[in-house]
Order: sequence, then C-alpha cells, then structure tokens
Amino acid sequence: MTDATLSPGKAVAAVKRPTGASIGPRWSNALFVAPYMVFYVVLLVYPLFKGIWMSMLESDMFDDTSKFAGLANYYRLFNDKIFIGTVWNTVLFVLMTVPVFVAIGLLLALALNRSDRTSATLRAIFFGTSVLSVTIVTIIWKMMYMPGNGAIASLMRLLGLEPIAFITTASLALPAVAITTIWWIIGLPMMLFLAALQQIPGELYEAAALDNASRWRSFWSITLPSIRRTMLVVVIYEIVAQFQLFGQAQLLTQGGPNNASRPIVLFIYEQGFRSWNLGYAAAASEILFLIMAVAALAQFFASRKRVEE
Amino acid sequence: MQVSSIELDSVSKRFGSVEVISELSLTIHSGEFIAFLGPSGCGKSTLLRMIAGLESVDGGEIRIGGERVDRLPPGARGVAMVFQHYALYPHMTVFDNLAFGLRNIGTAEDEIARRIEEAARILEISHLLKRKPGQLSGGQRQRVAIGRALVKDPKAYLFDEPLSNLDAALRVRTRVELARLHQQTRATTIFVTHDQVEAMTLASRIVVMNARKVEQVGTPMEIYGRPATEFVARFVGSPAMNFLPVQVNDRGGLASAVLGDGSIIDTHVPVAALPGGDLRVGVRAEAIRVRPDGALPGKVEVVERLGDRTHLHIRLMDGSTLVAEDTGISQVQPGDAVRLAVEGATAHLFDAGGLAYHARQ
Amino acid sequence: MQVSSIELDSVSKRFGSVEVISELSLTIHSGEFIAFLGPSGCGKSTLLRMIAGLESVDGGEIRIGGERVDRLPPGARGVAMVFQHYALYPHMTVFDNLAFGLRNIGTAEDEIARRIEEAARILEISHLLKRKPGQLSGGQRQRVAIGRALVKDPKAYLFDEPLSNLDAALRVRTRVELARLHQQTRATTIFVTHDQVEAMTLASRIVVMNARKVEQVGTPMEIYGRPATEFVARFVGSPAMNFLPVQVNDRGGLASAVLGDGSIIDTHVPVAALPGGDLRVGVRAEAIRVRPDGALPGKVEVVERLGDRTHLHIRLMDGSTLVAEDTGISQVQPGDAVRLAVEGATAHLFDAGGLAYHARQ
Amino acid sequence: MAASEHIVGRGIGNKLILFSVILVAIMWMLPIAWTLLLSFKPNSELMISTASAFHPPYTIKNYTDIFQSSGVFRWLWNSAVVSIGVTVGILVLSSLAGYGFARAEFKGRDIIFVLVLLGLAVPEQAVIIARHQMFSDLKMHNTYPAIILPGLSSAFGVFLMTQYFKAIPKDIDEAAMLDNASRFKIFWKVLLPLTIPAQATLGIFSFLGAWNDYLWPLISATKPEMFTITVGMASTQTNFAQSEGLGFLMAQAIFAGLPVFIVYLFFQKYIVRAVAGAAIN
Amino acid sequence: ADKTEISVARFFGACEADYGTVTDVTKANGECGIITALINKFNAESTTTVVKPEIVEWPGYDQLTARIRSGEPPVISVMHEAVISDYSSRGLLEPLDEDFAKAGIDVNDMTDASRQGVTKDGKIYAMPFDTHTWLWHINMNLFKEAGLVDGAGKPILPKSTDELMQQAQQFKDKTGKPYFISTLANETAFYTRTFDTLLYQQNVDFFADPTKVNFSAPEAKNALQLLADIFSKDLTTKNQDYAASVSAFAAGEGGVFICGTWLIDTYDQESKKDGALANGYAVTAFPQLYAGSPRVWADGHSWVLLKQDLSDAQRASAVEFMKFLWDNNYEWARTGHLPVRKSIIESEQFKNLPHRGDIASLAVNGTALPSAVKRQFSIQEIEGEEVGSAMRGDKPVEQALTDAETRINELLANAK
Ligand SMILES: Nc1ncnc2c1ncn2[C@@H]1O[C@H](COP(=O)(O)OP(=O)(O)OP(=O)(O)O)[C@@H](O)[C@H]1O
Ligand SMILES: Nc1ncnc2c1ncn2[C@@H]1O[C@H](COP(=O)(O)OP(=O)(O)OP(=O)(O)O)[C@@H](O)[C@H]1O
Ligand SMILES: [Mg+2]
Ligand SMILES: [Mg+2]
Repeated sequence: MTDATLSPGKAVAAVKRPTGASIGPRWSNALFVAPYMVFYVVLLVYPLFKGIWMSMLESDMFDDTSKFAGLANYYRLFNDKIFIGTVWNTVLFVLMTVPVFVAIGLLLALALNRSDRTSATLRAIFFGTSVLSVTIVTIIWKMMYMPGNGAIASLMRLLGLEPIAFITTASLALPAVAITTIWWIIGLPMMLFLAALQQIPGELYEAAALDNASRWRSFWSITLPSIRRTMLVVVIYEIVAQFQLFGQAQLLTQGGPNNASRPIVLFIYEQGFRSWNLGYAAAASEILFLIMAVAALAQFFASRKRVEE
Repeated sequence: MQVSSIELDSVSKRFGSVEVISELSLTIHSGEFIAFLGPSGCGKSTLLRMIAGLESVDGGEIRIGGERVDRLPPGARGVAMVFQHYALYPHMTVFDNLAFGLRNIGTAEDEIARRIEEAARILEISHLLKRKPGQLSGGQRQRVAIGRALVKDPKAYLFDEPLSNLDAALRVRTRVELARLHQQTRATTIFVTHDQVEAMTLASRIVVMNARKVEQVGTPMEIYGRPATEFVARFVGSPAMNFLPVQVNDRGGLASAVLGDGSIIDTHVPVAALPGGDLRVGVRAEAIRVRPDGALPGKVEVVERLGDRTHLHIRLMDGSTLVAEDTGISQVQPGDAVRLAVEGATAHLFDAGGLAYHARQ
Repeated sequence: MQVSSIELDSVSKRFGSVEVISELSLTIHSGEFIAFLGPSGCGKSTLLRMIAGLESVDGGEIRIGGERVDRLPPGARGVAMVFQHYALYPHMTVFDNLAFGLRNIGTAEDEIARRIEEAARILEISHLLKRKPGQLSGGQRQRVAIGRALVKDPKAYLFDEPLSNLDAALRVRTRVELARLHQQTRATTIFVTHDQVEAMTLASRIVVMNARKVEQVGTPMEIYGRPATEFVARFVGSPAMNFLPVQVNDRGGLASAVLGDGSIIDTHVPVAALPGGDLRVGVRAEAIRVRPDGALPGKVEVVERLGDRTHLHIRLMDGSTLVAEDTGISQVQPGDAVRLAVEGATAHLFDAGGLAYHARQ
Repeated sequence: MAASEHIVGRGIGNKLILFSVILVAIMWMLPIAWTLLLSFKPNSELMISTASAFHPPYTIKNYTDIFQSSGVFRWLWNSAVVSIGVTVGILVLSSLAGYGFARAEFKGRDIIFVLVLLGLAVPEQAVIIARHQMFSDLKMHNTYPAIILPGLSSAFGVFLMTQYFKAIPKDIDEAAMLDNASRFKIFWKVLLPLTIPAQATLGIFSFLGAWNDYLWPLISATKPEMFTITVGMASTQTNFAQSEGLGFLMAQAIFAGLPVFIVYLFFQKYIVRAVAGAAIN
Repeated sequence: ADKTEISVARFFGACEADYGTVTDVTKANGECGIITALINKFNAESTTTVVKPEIVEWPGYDQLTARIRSGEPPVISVMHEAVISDYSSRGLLEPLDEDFAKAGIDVNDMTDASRQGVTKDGKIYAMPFDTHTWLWHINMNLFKEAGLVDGAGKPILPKSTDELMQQAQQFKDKTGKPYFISTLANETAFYTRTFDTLLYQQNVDFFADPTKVNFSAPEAKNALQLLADIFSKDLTTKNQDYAASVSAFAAGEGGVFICGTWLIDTYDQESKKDGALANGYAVTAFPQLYAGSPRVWADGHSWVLLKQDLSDAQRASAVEFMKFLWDNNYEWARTGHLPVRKSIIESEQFKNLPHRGDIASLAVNGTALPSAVKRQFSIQEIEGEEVGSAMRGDKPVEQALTDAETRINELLANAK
C-alpha cells in the first residue's frame, strides 16, 4: 500500500504539497479491517452457518448424497443417553474445576502478591505448567495415575494404603481429569487475580490497618469487593474454557470408564470421525455453540454492568 | 515567516445533540498572542481543534490568512499545534520528531537539518536531539513539542494548555520562556488555558469563554480591571472578587453603595448607567485593607499568610464573608475584631443579570 | 478529645541500601498544626507513614502522648490518616466508610451513629451518607476522608497531601475549611505537602525537609522572613528569591553588599556574624521596586501581569536576571530600561555553604 | 498483599503464608520430577515396575534415542512453522484491523466491530466439523496453510489490538495529521511502534495457543510428517508405548516440552505482563 | 533409476531407536521390532520400491478417516479385518483379487478365517497379515504354588464355570494373589473379546440379523454374571490398564493373563530371564467353559490399498510390498499371532516355535462377527463399555445388556 491509495487527497489540488489524513469517515479506511474480515468471514462465519446447515442434514462423511432431515438430528440427540451423558459430564467437570480455579487461583494470588524474588519464582512455577501442551500434560499425569506403577499408587502403597484407581473408576475418572486440568492451567486464574489485586490501591489496606481491621477483615471488606469483577471474568472465562474440554479426556481416559468422563467435544469428534455421522456431529456442535453463546452473553452483560457502575 | 490572521465567522459545533460552540465569531490579528480562558468544559479545546482541523465544523467559516480552511485536512491548514501532553512520537528521537512533518511534505534533508538546528538553538535543546522523549524531563519535552511547531514555520501556533502538566516552578519558568519566544517570533498564537495567571501574563488579548460563548475579549488589564460580567470578575483574579449586595445612592452622579450594615462604599460608577433591580458591589481583596479608621467592622476567621501578603477571611456583621488583603508581616490573628477600609475607586457594580458597570475611564 | 504530643527521636529509615530518613528528631506539641514541606522525594510521606505505623522504623523511637509506639501496629497507635487519594472503601457507603474503624474496635452502633452524625454535620456531608464514594465529587470525597478521621477522635491527624488532587479553586476553599476545622478542634495535626502556599497558610509551624533531613523548623513567618538556608529561601516564596553575588563592606556594623556593577544594597545583617568566602545577597521580588531614583539599572525582558501585581523579569547590566514586583497597574513594557530600588532591610546574605545570615530581630 | 508488606506487625503472618505456598509449589513440581526421573530409566526395568525409578541404573539412552529415530524433530519443526505462521498472521491482521476499528472511521464500522466481537463467542469446536469439510473439499489438509489459516480467524487479537489502539492518546495521531502524515503512515510509522507491548502480549498468546492447539491439527494434519508436536506426542502415547517404552516416552515428553518451556523462561516477564494486561481489559 | 515411493500407515508402535537399521528380520522381536525390520528389509532388497512407513496411533481409524476425507490417504494401511467392510462398502478401498493373481499370491493358501476376514461382497479387499485371538497366558510358577499343575507339567484348567470359580479361589488361597490379571481399565477390548468368547462358547448367535444385535438370551446373562462374579470375588486384578496388566503379569502378580496372541513372544523372552516368569510361562487357548463350542473371539490385521489416484507404478509397488509381507508371514507369526497361510501353519518351522502347539486350535476356532455387520469397531466399543460397567458392578447385569442392545441397535440404525 502506498500513501496515495489511503490518503483521500481531497484538498490536494488546493495546496501544492501532499496533505495528510483528515478526520471523519472515509471508505478507504475500511482497507485496514478488510484483510482480517476476509479470514473472519471465510473461516469463522461461513463454517458456522455451514455447520448449522449440516446439522439439519443426514449425511455421512463418505456419502455424497446427504438428505435434508430437518431437526431429526437434534431430536435424536435429545434422546441419546450418551449425548445427554456427555453434557452432564461436561457440566460436572465445569462444576468441579471452576470453583477450584477461583478458590485456589485466588489463594495463590493472595499469597504471592508480593514483590520479592521468592514470590516471583513461585509464580513462575505455578504458571509454568500452563505452557505445556495437553499431550505432554496427559503423559505426565498418566504416569501419576497409572494404577500399578503410577506415582500416586506407589506413594499410597508406601503409606500402607490401598491405591486409588483414579482413571479407571467411573466416579473418579472425571475428578482425575479435573485434577490434571487444574494442575495444568491454574496459572491463568492466578495471574488474572494477581493483576486484579495489584489494581487495588495499597492505601486502602493502609487505611484499613489504621481502622484496626484484621487481615481477615481486610480480605472480606476490601479485597473481595474490589476484585468482584475479576472474579466474574475468571468464572465466566473458565466456564467457557472448561466447557471445551477435549484433549485431557481423550488422552487420559478416552472418555471412559463407561462414558463417565466423555465430554461434549469428544462426542462431537467421535461422531464425526469415528462414526462418520457428520450431520449428527454438527448438531452436537450447535448445542455446544448455544451453551457457549449463553455464557458469552452473560459475560457481555457482566462487563457492561461494570461500565455502568 | 508566514504569519496570518485567523477569522472565525459564526462558527458552531455540536457533539450529538449537545451544542458546545454556538455561532461564535472572533478575529485574531496577525502576530497576536491570544489566550482562550475559561472553566473546564467550556469549549476552549474544541474551538482550538476546529481551527486546527481536528474537529469538523458544523456551521460557519474559519479563515486563516484570508483563505477558507474549514474543509481542509489538518495538514493542509499550515498551523502547528502544541498539545497538552506534548504528543511527541515516543519511539522517534527528538530530531526525528522535529523532522517528521517536514519529511512528510518532502522537504529536502539539508533544509530539514538546517531548520531543526535553528529551532534547537532557540529552544536550547541542541544537546537533546539524539534522545527519545522518554529520556527527557517534562520541561524538555515541552520544548521539543514547541520545537516541532517551530520548524514548520506555521501560519499560526496553537497551544492547548501546554503548561498544565508541568510542576509549579517549571510552569512559571516556561511561561516566561514562552513570552520571550513570542516577543522574538511575533507569530500569531492561540493559547488555551483555564489558568487565569497564565492567560494574564502571556496574552496580548484574552478571550474569556463560558459555556458555549465568549464572555469578553480584551487585554489582560481590561479583563482584570473592567470585567464585562460577573462571571469574568469571579473567574479572573485570586482570591476571587468579593461580592456584596448593596443599595445605591446617587452621590454627585456616581453611585454610592450602602451595605447591609449601613456602611458605605463610594464607587466611581456613573449612576446614570445603572439599571433598576438588585445590585451588588464587587471589590477585589487588595482594595480592602484593615485600618483602625475603617468603615466596615468584621471578625477575622482565617488568616492565610502567603509571605509577601496575607489574606484575611472576615465575617461581616450581617454574616456574609469577604477576603481582605494585608501586608506579609500582618499581625492580625484569627478571632480579632477589625475594621476595614474599602477603596471605592476600583469597585464595580453588577446587576441581577451579572452585567458589570465600571467607573468611567 | 484526646490530643497528644508526638516525639520523634533520631528516627531512621532505609529502603534497601538507600537511607531516606537519617537520625531525624522532632517534637510536635499537643494541638499543633505542623506542615512537612519539601520537594518531591525528600521523605515527607515516609516520615508520616512511620508515625502511622505503615512503614517500619529502622532506628530511633517514636512516642505519641509519651507512649512509645514504633513497634505497635497502625491501629493501636490511635492516630488517623487522610490519604492523598482519600483511600475511601469504594464499595461501602459513606456511612459505612465512617463506621468501619469504629466497628472494628467494637463500638456500640448507637455510639457510632451519634459520632457519624456529629462529624457529618461539621463537614456538611449529612446528605451524602447513603452514597458510595464513586458518586461523590472530589471535594466531597475529601470531606468524607476527613470525616473518617474525625469520628475516631484520634490522638493526632495525619494528612498526606490531601489537597493535591483537587482543582485550584476547590483547593483554596478546602484549605480554608481545614484551617477552620483545626481552629475548632485544636487537634494535633501533621500535614504533608510540597506546596509552600498550603504550608504557609495552614501550619502553625513548618518543618522544611530536603533530602534526608530537616532544613528548618519554624513558624511560617520565620520560614519566609528568616530562612535558615538557601534551600529554604529558594523553596519558599513565589517568585523565588533573587540571588546575586556580592562583596560585603562594613557599614556601621551592618553589611553593605556591593553588586557586580558597583551598586550597593545596605542590608541589616550584622557584619560580625559573616564568614569569609563568597557571599550572595538574597532579596525577594517585593523588596525590589521600580523607581526613577533606583540605584540598580536594568532592562525589562518580560512583564507578567497578575492583576493585583506585576512581576518584571529584568536583566541587569552584568547579564544576571532578577524579578521585581510592581503594582497591578504597572505601565512598564518589555524592553523598557528601568532603575530598581532594593529594600535592604529585608535582604539576607548567604555563604558558600548555603547558610543564611539575617538582620538582627 | 503487596500493600501490607510494610505495615508494622504483619511480618510473621506473611512468612507463614509464604512457607505453606512453598510446600504446595513443591507438590506442584512432583509430577514433572517424576516424569524426569522415569525418563532416565531403561525401558526394560520400567516394564516390570516403576519403583525402580528411585535407584540406579540411570541412562540417557532414552534421550539419545530421540535423536536417532523419532519424528520429534520433524514435529517440532512443524510446530515452529505453524506457530510462527499463526503468530505473524494474527499480528499483521489484528494490528491492521485494530487500528481500523479504533481510529480509521468508515461507515458501518461500529456495526462490523460488534459482529466481530460476537465471533468471540464462537468456540472452535462448534465449527470444526464444517471447517474440516471445507478444507477437505479444497484438498488443503496436510499443508501448513491448512493448519495455520483457521487460527487467523480468531477475533481475540482484533479485540485486544482495538482496545490497545484506543488506549493510545489520540493526540499522537492528531499531531501526525498536523504533520501531514497519511492514514497508513500514521498507522505504520507513528502508532504501530507504540503497540509493541501489545504485539508482544498477543504474539505470546498466539504462539502458545498455536503451539498447544490439539483438536484442529489432530484432524487436519493426519500425515505423520505433517504432525505438530502436540499431535505427534499424542500418537506415541499408545498402550504399546507405555508398556514397552515408558522411559523413552517420558524422555520424549520432556524433550518436546522443553522448547516452549525455554521460551517461557525467556519471556516470562512479558508473558506475565501479557496475562495481567488481558485481565484488565 | 528412481524408485517408486509408497506410504504405508501402520500402528504397532515406534522403535527406530532399536531397530532403525536392522534388516535381518530374524534378529527382531515383538510386533514393533519385526514390522520395522521387515520394512527395512524390503527397502533394502527392492529395486523398484521404497516404502515410507507412517506410524500412527492405535487403532488410528479416526485419523485415517480424516485423512481419507482430506483426499490424501496413505497408499497402504494396516486395518483390522473387522472394519474393512465399513471402508469397502463406501468404495474407499481397492479390490485386490486381480493384483493378487498377477503377483502370485495364492488366495487358496489363506486360512479360512483370514480369507473370510478380507473378503467382502465377494471381493478381496485386503492382504491378511495375521489372525489374533484371545487366550490365556499362564504363570506356571504360581500355578505350581497353587497346586494347579498336573503330572505332565501341564496347567490344570477349568472345564466349567464352577471349576473356574473353584480353581480361582484355590489359587487365591494358596498364593495370596488373584487368579486373573485383566486389562479392565482405560480400554474395552478385554470386556468385548472375553464376553464374545463366552457367548460363542454357548453358541449364542447374537448377530443373527446383521442389522440388529440380540443379547436377550439367558446365556448372555450367564456369561456376564460370570464376569461380574470374578470381579466381585476379587479373583482378578482390578484397575489395571493395558500397560499395567502387561507388566503385572511379567511381575508375577497373578496366575492367568487373559490377553492376545501378540504377547506370546514377549513373555517367552521374559521366561528366559530371571524373574517371576523364569522358566514358568505357558500359553493356552481360551479354555472351554460351556458345553457349546470351543470358538473364540478373533480378528486379524490386514493390509489394504486405499482408493486414490494411483499410478500404475505405485500400484505395482504396493502389491510388491504386500507380496513381500505375504512371503514373510512366518516372521510376523513369531510375534505370537497366528499366520494367515495354511502352508505356514502346517510347516515344521512354525510348529517349532515355542508354545505354538498349544494354540494351533485357534486357527480354526477363531471367530469374527459376520462381515455384514457394519461398524464393528464402534459396536465392540459400546459392548465393551456396557459389559465393563456390569462386570465392575456399576450397573445391574440385565440393565447393561439392554443398554448395550439399544445403543448398538441405535448405532446400526443410523449407520449407512
Ligand atoms: N468528542 C466529544 N464527544 C462528545 N462531547 C465532547 C467531545 N469532546 C468534547 N466534548 C464536550 O464538549 C464540551 C467542551 O469540551 P472541551 O474539551 O472543548 O472543553 P475545554 O474548555 O477544553 O475543557 P478543559 O479545560 O477541561 O480542557 C465539554 O462539555 C465536553 O464534554
Ligand atoms: N517502598 C519503597 N521502596 C523503595 N524506595 C521508596 C519506597 N517508598 C519511598 N521510597 C523512596 O524514598 C524516598 C522518599 O519517598 P517519599 O514518598 O517519602 O517522598 P515524598 O517526600 O513523600 O515525595 P512526594 O512529594 O513525591 O510524595 C524517595 O526517594 C522514594 O523513591
Ligand atoms: Mg481542553
Ligand atoms: Mg509523598
């Protein structure tokens, strides 16, 4: 792009020298957003609508003839115990992880909201795991959970306890995935809370100290109210993120045992690429999208409320 | 040097449904140093930015050097602006900051170097040319910002509160430097400020603005000595002018103001010009002195010692308060009962609408 | 009311390897209004915060009302602090802000209500008690912050630049209110500021600080009229005191200062007290007047009209500049040649180390 | 609490808290320590029991084996290409669009911006089936563009950059306008250099996101030579590998995690700032 | 001249580190080692073809699907016989009858099971590689301790379910260890394969209609109850995943490891070393516990040629490679898998391999699902999940059977 294409040059004739940008709307300004919009429309908007269309087809991955089926896929979904199970699992997983992310994240942030070297190192440790990829994290945790040879089993045996079979007991598989997830990405909520804590003026704590407030009182009366918004952001962000559980479950438990840890996204993946039921998979995707959209909407309203405050 | 006059011809501006400038007309002569003075939000910056081309004009015309400019992009108007926060390009060296505008219009590099050298010499920033803005003190940035305007040899300089970011001491120094600079260049200059001291000390004429309109245009001494309205009288001068409700008697053609407690201030305001209705007398603190033979009794509430002067906050018998001035070595203490002498010659009268009436000149 | 004296006994403080307060001793009497005045970074806030218990003390002792407090947590010291940014609890109502500290020490609710009512009445914030800080203007917040201190009935009030966040007009008003408040309560008060006008107008005594130490402790008039050091002389007063190098002759026991161009200022400083070496005379602007018969010739460079006064920036024959004061209606123009008369009675002499020598009192 | 660090009388409590967090941190590192330990054990011993990890013999054979054989290098290379591609792409597109949405007015801009923001609510999984079909129909799978391009549609970067551009004082643009700079010049010469912190933030997020992306590469990069490290590592995690090559698997995991961990250590300051910045937006 | 390159996708793991340069197949052991060496050998010997191995995750069908859809399938892929029909019915595989005839692969030499396994709709769609079935790996040292070895040194095996429970209890009492080691965690293969075997033994034809499964027979309930009893009476290790159970057996944590043919070689090697299996490893076909038939679950690995735009040279190379594998089928059988060529099964060479005599019957008794049944992998997955939850006591037996039925039938109803 040269300057000439972007500068309107309206008044150029009047003044000999080249003139710069002017205020106000110009069509040429749209050129700045155009490149991104191409990607946005082609790779997000189009597939979104194509997905909605596909969800109303009965189509097989390798069958060129797909026929319109209306809402049949959705009807089938709502009667599919496995799918309902995956929704339930996902919700359970969210319920298991999000409160922990908030509680532990906040606790760590509170403890590490200091400027010394030790705290910096500790922050680095807790955040460091977040940069690992899901495959590596699951390899590491398989080694922790392995029933016979895993670290946890060995440790429990050492303490004379019967090892707990985490990933192989229906009731413990999802918690095991949750623990792995928390270990993996606790750093993010911690950092978000840290950032929020650092926004709280130190003077407030000093005023409270002069007001005879105990540490605990300061926490309830100053810290908590001050980070309300971040709390909300973290909660919603984590809900959205954890609803998209896939890799940990696929690699750690394959959704088992007995579907106990199968999340929605794994269901979508398996319907699509194992059962070749594209329409069905697309319909499940749309349900996921709907849930996410509600969460996003909640976030939008939450953040708007802040502006009004 | 290409100095030009600036004419505003019933210029209007609205933001959404709010009119911030309404049919404002003003002529700024070539070479004048004009200050726009007014409270926050009165539209000073907006007006300046309209002249610069940074806000569109909703009605009226703007002419610079006779040429109509209100449809031209900012760069084409040939004016230079110094922003409140300097708006230096943080990632460019001082030299490049100064050169940017010149390069954009294709000025030859040796000409650029020459102009920058000259400007840097005048502003004493020659040794800073290789630094980046982040490595400069507030005052140095200020000068670079001025330098950026200077090298362009503009038709007019526009300053938007250029001193408000400096600390008190530096502000005073820079004020003096700006005055000196204008004496050297004699360039048309508009200076926006809400600080009356700045306006008074710098400008050859002051435009006092309030809400969407101009309250008064005049030299500093006219503004201070003969404020056109109560708004101007209150806004200019520190401490603010004292206002007291009065009854007026005719005393040889001049108004004699009778205060609530019966004491009298003999003003020099011609009684003929006065309207009916409620009137107030306006007197500045320096015209009210503590004197054993003063006519006005009162009780000192607060004593503010400024070193060279002392301000006394005094409650009168009728409960109203006013501020009087005393010398730096004043012996008055809070709680003292004092008598005040008011110098009637510099007193003004204001009618219910806030319009001022002055002594004949 | 439980007002107490505050004693600092060779108190020291270091941040890492940097000593910011070094062996500082100071006694503040019960009921005094003390200002800590000094340039930014000189350690004023640190000292105040050490008294409050917000910074630990590295050496020395602090006593409040005779009791040693420097190991006590802030709440146990019985002092109240008003912070620069108010530090109101943003999510509590004004009432709860005021009540917080009282509740924390288990004060009965009806007693709390009573005290808050009383404080709100004094500060005229009764109608704001249900609002949250976000819904208040700057000045209102300021008052709530003061109210929060007031309800605690503390042994001493500590203010850390409480006015610096207010706009100019409000600052002046609040200053007067603070003065009035202190006159009512007569509470021991420490007030940190870097604005000399605030310090001068409010404090009964001023502690002028520079770097890690106290330069001078004295009443405002002592600080202004008899600055102990060049630092104090330069820092206090606006415009800053004029300094000119001089030779000193003995004239009947008093020093007669000879300027570079030979003109003479007859000071009242006893010559006997003066050391050898280079000396400078220090004269405030108001002691330098334009007079046809003045001894000192110079050329006016800048004229600053403040309305009630005019400051003239004048270049002397030897190239040095000084500021003189003229009346508000001064007719002097830039470029005029003038003659200046210097009032020797208020002139000071300063030695090479910056120590001041004054006229005998 | 940073603010109360100095307050008199709070020292002991602070130390206690720190001490307990140090304990937790040690627990936090256990899994990695365990993995590290296993990676230095011969596979045959581990096949019988992992308890042998606590005593010698130790070996670095598992690591040297990586150099001899596995696809890890190719996968790391692929991941690098993909992550850099995504990062550069996102930076370019988001900067341009962010400037556009923040500063360059045109008709309909605000509506378009809202539409883009709505895109933040679309999870990748919701479009993954359709996207896979699209790329299949275009016969683009198993190419770098196929792995890279979908990442460029994320609205997050645009949102972030728009916010950032909006936060830059407008008077800088205005000064440049008065200096006769064109729109593109203002963007390129004046504002873009000021967004470097945001570029770093976004770059780090994009890079880590792309490096660790799993689902899309899993279905798009299906040829082993096109695997990213994430997918490649997943392909080695089979039962067979665990029973017969546990130590090797652990060594691979450590080795594959190393590059981005080193990147993390290098850029830790910026990453922390990036996350913190994101929190404030 | 340039050789033609063909890609061959396979699982069986990666072991280039140990076998990357080995071309002497006889020096290789285990599935991974042997297949790696085989390909090395082929590449070293062939003058026309280079095979580029692409190692994928087991079983890898998700990615294979994605890869076929992307239009770039590998030229050859390993495939379970159970899933061939899913691909062949959609025209994703090339029929190979003519190629085999040309190349001299004698289809009549294929065992019946393997030939059936690769023949769909009358055409041959794959080159069979092995038949693998379900069998019992036995720790003779522990059996001896438990008094379950007869005079001939052979293990005493149950002939009925009652005997099974009794012997297992005896084993447990004597050794303090569970009778069985089973892979109950993280995968469903054990459940399906064992359950299917128990059904076959009772002659239950649960896929009489290939579009509908039927688990309502009382025999099905019996079989499942048996598994549940074994679990509830602690006669098996629990919670072990594949890797854990494999090593548990090697470490002597139980008497019988119910698993597949492919571990025979591995454990045979183990029995030659010091350790729990030292000189005490035996393998046997799945004992017949019901008075029905000795049939047992079986599947086979095979090699398919994926439909795509292949040049003649590529196709020729692909067939050349298949022929090579066919010729070297014996080497593969060393893993423990059963060969797919009658001639090899009958050969002395094969019979002389350790333990092969004990399992020869499997070549006949191995049974797969009818090839008309679609989606066999998915079916096995569902079946395994349900059987598993019943065995572990998470669900009542009958409930699990009906759930399995409904889920499988629902799957089949929607399968094309
Ligand atoms: N972009 C805008 N959109 C809407 N309203 C605006 C905008 N810019 C300014 N205003 C409003 O116009 C009025 C005048 O603003 P302006 O900035 O000119 O005031 P000012 O006199 O410069 O004040 P200050 O001394 O605070 O700078 C104010 O009420 C302001 O809120
Ligand atoms: N927590 C701290 N850590 C390190 N140095 C500090 C800390 N707090 C203050 N200082 C340093 O101590 C010195 C005194 O700071 P202090 O805040 O007391 O200054 P001040 O006089 O209040 O200045 P100001 O007028 O700017 O508020 C400064 O140099 C400052 O940089
Ligand atoms: Mg403004
Ligand atoms: Mg301070």
